[in-house]
Amino acid sequence: MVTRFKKCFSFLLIFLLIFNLAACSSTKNTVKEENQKEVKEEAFTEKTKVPEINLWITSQTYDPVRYEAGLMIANSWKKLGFKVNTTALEWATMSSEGMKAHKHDAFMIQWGGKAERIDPFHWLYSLHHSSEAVEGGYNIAGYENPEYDKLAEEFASNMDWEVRKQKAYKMQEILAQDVPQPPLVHRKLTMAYNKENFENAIMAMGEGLYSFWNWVNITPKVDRKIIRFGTVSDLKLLNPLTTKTGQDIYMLRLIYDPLIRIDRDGKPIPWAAQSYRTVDDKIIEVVLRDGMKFHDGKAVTVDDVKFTFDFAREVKSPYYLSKLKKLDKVEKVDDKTIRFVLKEPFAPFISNGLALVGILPKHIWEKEYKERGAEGILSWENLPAIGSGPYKYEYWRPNEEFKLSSFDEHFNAPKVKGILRIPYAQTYGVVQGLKSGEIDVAGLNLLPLQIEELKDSSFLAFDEIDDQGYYMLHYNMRKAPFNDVNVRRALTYAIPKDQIIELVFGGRAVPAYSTVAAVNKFWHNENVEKLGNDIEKAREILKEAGFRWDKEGKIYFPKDYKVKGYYSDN
Amino acid sequence: MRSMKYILKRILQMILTLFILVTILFFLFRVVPGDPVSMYIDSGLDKESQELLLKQYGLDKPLLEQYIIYIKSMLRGDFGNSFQYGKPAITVIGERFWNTLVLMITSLAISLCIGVFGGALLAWKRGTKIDTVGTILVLAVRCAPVFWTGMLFLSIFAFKLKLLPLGGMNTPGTNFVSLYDKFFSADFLKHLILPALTASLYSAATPLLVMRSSMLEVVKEDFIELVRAKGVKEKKILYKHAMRNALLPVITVFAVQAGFAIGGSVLIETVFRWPGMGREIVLAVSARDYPLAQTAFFLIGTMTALFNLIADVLYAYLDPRVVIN
Amino acid sequence: MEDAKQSLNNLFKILTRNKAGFIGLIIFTVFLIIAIFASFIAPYDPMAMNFDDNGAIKRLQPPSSSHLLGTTWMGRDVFSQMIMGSRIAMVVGILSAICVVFIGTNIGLIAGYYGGKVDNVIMRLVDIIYGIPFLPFALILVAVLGPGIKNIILAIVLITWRNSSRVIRSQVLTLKNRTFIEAARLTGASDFRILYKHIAPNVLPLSLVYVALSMASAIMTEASLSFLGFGDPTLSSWGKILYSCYSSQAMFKAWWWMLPPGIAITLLVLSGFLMSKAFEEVANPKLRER
Amino acid sequence: MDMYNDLLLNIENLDVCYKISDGIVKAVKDVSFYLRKGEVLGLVGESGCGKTTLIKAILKLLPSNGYIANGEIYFKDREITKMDNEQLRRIRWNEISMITQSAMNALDPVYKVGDQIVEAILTHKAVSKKEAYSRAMELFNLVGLEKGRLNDFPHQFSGGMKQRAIIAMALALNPEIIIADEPTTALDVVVQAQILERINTLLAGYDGSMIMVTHDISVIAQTCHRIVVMYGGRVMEFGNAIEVLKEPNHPYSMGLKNAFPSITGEKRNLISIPGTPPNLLKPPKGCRFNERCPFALEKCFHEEPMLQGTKGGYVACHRFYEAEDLRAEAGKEETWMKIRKRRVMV
Repeated sequence: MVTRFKKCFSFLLIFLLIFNLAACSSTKNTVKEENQKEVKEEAFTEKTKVPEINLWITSQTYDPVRYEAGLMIANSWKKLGFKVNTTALEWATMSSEGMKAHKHDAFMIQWGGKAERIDPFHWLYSLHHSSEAVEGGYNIAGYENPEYDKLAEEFASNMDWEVRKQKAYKMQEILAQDVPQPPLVHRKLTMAYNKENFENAIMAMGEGLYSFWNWVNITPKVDRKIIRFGTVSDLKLLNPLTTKTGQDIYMLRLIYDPLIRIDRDGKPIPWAAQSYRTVDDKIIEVVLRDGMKFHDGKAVTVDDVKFTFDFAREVKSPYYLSKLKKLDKVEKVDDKTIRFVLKEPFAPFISNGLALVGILPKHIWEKEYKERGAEGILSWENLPAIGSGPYKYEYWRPNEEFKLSSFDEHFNAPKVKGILRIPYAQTYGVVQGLKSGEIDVAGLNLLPLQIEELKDSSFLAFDEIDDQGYYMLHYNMRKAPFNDVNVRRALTYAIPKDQIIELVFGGRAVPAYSTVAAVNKFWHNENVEKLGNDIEKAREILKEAGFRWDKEGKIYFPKDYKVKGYYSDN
Repeated sequence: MRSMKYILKRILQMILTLFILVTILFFLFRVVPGDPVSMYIDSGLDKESQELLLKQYGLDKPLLEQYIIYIKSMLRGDFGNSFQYGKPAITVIGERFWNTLVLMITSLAISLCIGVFGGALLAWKRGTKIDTVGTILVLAVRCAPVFWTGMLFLSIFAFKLKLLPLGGMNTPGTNFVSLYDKFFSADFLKHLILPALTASLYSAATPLLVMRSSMLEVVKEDFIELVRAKGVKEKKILYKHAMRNALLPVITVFAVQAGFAIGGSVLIETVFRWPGMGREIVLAVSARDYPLAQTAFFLIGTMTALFNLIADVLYAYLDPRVVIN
Repeated sequence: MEDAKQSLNNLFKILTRNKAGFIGLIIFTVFLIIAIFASFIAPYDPMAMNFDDNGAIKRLQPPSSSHLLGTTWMGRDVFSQMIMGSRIAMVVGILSAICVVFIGTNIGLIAGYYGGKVDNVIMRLVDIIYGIPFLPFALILVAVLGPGIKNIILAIVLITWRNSSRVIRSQVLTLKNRTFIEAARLTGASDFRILYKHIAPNVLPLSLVYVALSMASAIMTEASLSFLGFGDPTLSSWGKILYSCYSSQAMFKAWWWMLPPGIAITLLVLSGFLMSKAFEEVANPKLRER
Repeated sequence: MDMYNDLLLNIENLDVCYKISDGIVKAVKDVSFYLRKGEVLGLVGESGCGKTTLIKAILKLLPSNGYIANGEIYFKDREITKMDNEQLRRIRWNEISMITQSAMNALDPVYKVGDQIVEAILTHKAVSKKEAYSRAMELFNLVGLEKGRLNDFPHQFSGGMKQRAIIAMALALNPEIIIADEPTTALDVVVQAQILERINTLLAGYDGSMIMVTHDISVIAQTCHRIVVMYGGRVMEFGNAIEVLKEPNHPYSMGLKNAFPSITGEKRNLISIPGTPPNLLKPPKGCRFNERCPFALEKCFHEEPMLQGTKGGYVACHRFYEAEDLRAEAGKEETWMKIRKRRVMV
């Protein structure tokens, strides 16, 4: 009895191990290789075989959306005869190997739709200009189209918005045809707040309730005038020179005033500036607003402004520097007026430079700089953070609370008395907090399941706005087959955008076709070619370009194959 | 005097272990794919700023030089600045450290109590239903993944019954004057119950089983019979003699368990959103925040080593037969 | 070969005679059979999304006749995921247990047998590895090596061999001065022969204790790593099912999604535990009465 | 039994059993004897004959699988087997104390020896700790140990010292009965002698009774008034010590006597009894000694011998009436060799 059992057992054990090892490792199937030998005569050679595509997806843990969407895309591509390998990578690995080193075949990331990107410089220039196609640059796909480069340069340097808009339209058209890295979908941002306690909440483009305009407009309806704001993670650091994450920046820009702010439609408007004007292509003159004060009572002067720009560049603040690349020098004209001289004409300097650099109080930073030196000042905690913004820093207990109170002497003082920012560390905590009334506003894009959870809470208002950021699939044009425009177009056509939206987003997203979001009305070009959801069209494109399939449906390059890099080559 | 020498020797050994640990970690982290900078490309770090940041982090220097700098500054008590938080890693971890410690100590204390008294009870009731059911129950808890037990508790006590909070360390918006205030407020204790219970149930099982078998061994000893012959009350025999003697092997096991529990706090802290060191390690590793992860790791390693040391000393104290040398 | 057969035979005697061991063996065998025939048992592709007749995705459906354990948020069949997950658990458990004990036993044998400097160096190494917090370190190793089932096994093996090696070593120390070893030495047997022919069979029961224990701990570790998001993203292991449930905010709503993986892990780990208890009684006969 | 006012302990028809996985072991069967005030009773027999079980039964210290199946134990007029735990507890040590078999492990290793003596005193007497401690010092003095060693832990004591400490402990409450369970077996010969001497001197100043359990018949000769000879869980012979030793009525007693140097000093060869004690799980039919008895008759293998009165007690032997002849036979080595042969043949 025992022996028989033993025999069965050992058999099972060995069987299992072999079976599972085979199942777990993706070993090549020998049978298929033999088949390929047979069809060799028909010139389906190894050489003409389309190389396998390595699609990097994130782990489900990091982002279920990218994970699921990635699997669906891979499935769809497989139907076209491509061999697709999905590899899940940690975000840190993917960002350094893909975003930075550009060693990928294809991977997906989600580009944030921050207010500063409403001017589509980021989308149209940074992501696609050939100068950015180097390691660490934004042009991840390696898109190097001279025709496009020319348009992009004009777009960047021309100060006339109408001209820029025309260029932008043309660029969007080209990109939609060339598809170096197709945008996939925009999320529908859904955020909730307590409408019984607060009103006038503003969901702004790209940022939802995180928007600066929300915090200066939201108005209390009850006696408790401090708004409690629940988020998923705590702030990291409050030193504006070294900050990297969006969450920090959202809070910092309430404390520090820039000269210009970007309004809800993406237009730069004077803020700490009384007015500004472009003297010529390279000079911008700003007049400082009267009567502004820092939170410690000292007046904001032109010297502070000049100091900020000079100092940030002197200590090499990574965050500020990236905004001020084109700045040559800052000149004080008089007590109210200051001039920014650029190295070359650069239109987005106002919206992406002046609008993002908060004015630092010279008297504080100069003193600290002396004590700490260039390196020390970058690792300074900067507590309490003193700026001139509509909110002033009250206290910060890491992982517990962060409190801002309104700065009543500000020219655009907020309606609430303060903001209590509460980090919950996990989304269900925020959702439960919202439900129980523990918080008034959730800094969270609600997922369908969460919306369902909250729908019975009648005191909540749900606001919705399409995200101007999007999920983007980055091909690598440095590698075959992505160097071929027809392959890229076919692959893009094969992406089941609508299905992804339905299944992965539960319907709470819209397809993206143009590089500039539809919600960004001023810049968005409606009339671009809309690639996606059409696997038949994809097959057609490949067929027309001469691609061939063997008996098993595997795809091969055309006979006498010549790479066509751009749509204009066709 | 001899015992002092022993402890000193143990501490030296501990330092050596930690040093090697730190070295391994240093190089491990540097061969991890990914760097702490490229993750912020999306949020607006262009290529010049990336290089600048790498330089500021000291990551542009050769590996060996980085290592020497790291060890040198560590000897000065400087663990470097956290990449994410911009401030000294030890400050960042310090805040989390106490949270972890409070949770750990509480749950370890509870688990020791459960282990010792539960084990004694099961041994005392050997062969009865209590023993059988108890042993099975304990084994089941020991074998269940601790994060799953935590999820179960959360769904039952927090979500369904709404008795306890859903996680975190205190109700958002509460103000505490001092650390003492924070750790002894009713609100904190309410938040502590579930994570501490989950952790302690899990780490109680091994000491409990050891205690049980150790007790079974001890009650067969001659001296127990003599004590009984002396007419000492049964309860007193149990507590004063049987348990006291059976405790000795439990101490050793418990130290190992404690080390394990500190490592396992990663799971508990993740499930219960406890702002502790374990969770910070996971986040730091994901964000490639080397200084922070290394510091947290160093602290956890130190705690593990300390627990072992304490256990050894405690053992020597509890068992007069052990002559330290 | 005869020896191996004999010892395998003994192994079964041990397990079938001891009540706890027998229960453990049964649980293990059941899971093993499920794992082997997983692809036949699982009614759906575990990663496939399921749609109803109207083409709508079946989200979070409670158990029914078509989905025995209901569906996940993405409309995947929990039952199929569970079945396929058993395969991963088995591979992780068995492979890492064998590796761990193979390494641990050999190192223990060598350290104990040769003694002196070799022993000293090895035992210091073991001390150091004992000082390493297990889970966080495994986590970093997986981050270094990249997520994937092989790397998880490797990480487990790299750390847990310490446990068995230390115990095996002390067993060898007591064995090597026994008369039968002395006798073997006098007949001029080589070290290798003495180690593997004479000493090794005597530490085998102890090694088996660690095979069973390592299996349990490996399964637990894999689940934990998966739960922390460092698991193999392409496989639906039990730990990952739990993570998906946890992270999709459905843990309070979909008990059918949360309970089965936890129960399965518990049972399989328990089986390892029970089997180890049975082996322990052989390795240490003093325990038998308890 | 009421007629003996000085009767301290009276055991009647006691059966003690152990439940083990293979069945029930009747470790003590139908044992009766008594102990008078001031008397020293010797309990002899080979190892495994039930001596230890018997005395454990007296204080109901049997392990959890052991139980008293039948019979009564009277301590003075009280029935011990019917007592509840609390009543028993009060009797233990206070009235019946014990010197255990292996002093090596009889002291709790984690407490100081002095504290363990104090514990015994405090358990039964409402005195202060200090008083108890001074009593302990007194006792240490009595057994010849330095009082400073009260503060030592058991592992710091030698075997002999531990035994003395236990003797001191046994005397602590002046109990009416001290049961000494082979107090010297675990010790080396020199120390054995010292301990025995110590016990003897102590007994001189002690007015209580004592049960001395031993397999060493010479010890009995030195100290005991009465003797109980046990074999295979049963009493073979009970009587006045001197008389039993001089003129044993049971072949087993005769054999035991042969196995030890003569108490009277005459020179003769030591003869041991061949064979081993019976398996108590399946005790032999008839007389339990039958297999090893050189004088066994057919009857001895079928019929259990009745207790028959002797001068000072009783004996359980079918051939009791021939005792005198058997004694002469038993003195010869060949007699015992016979059974060895017989056993081989069987």
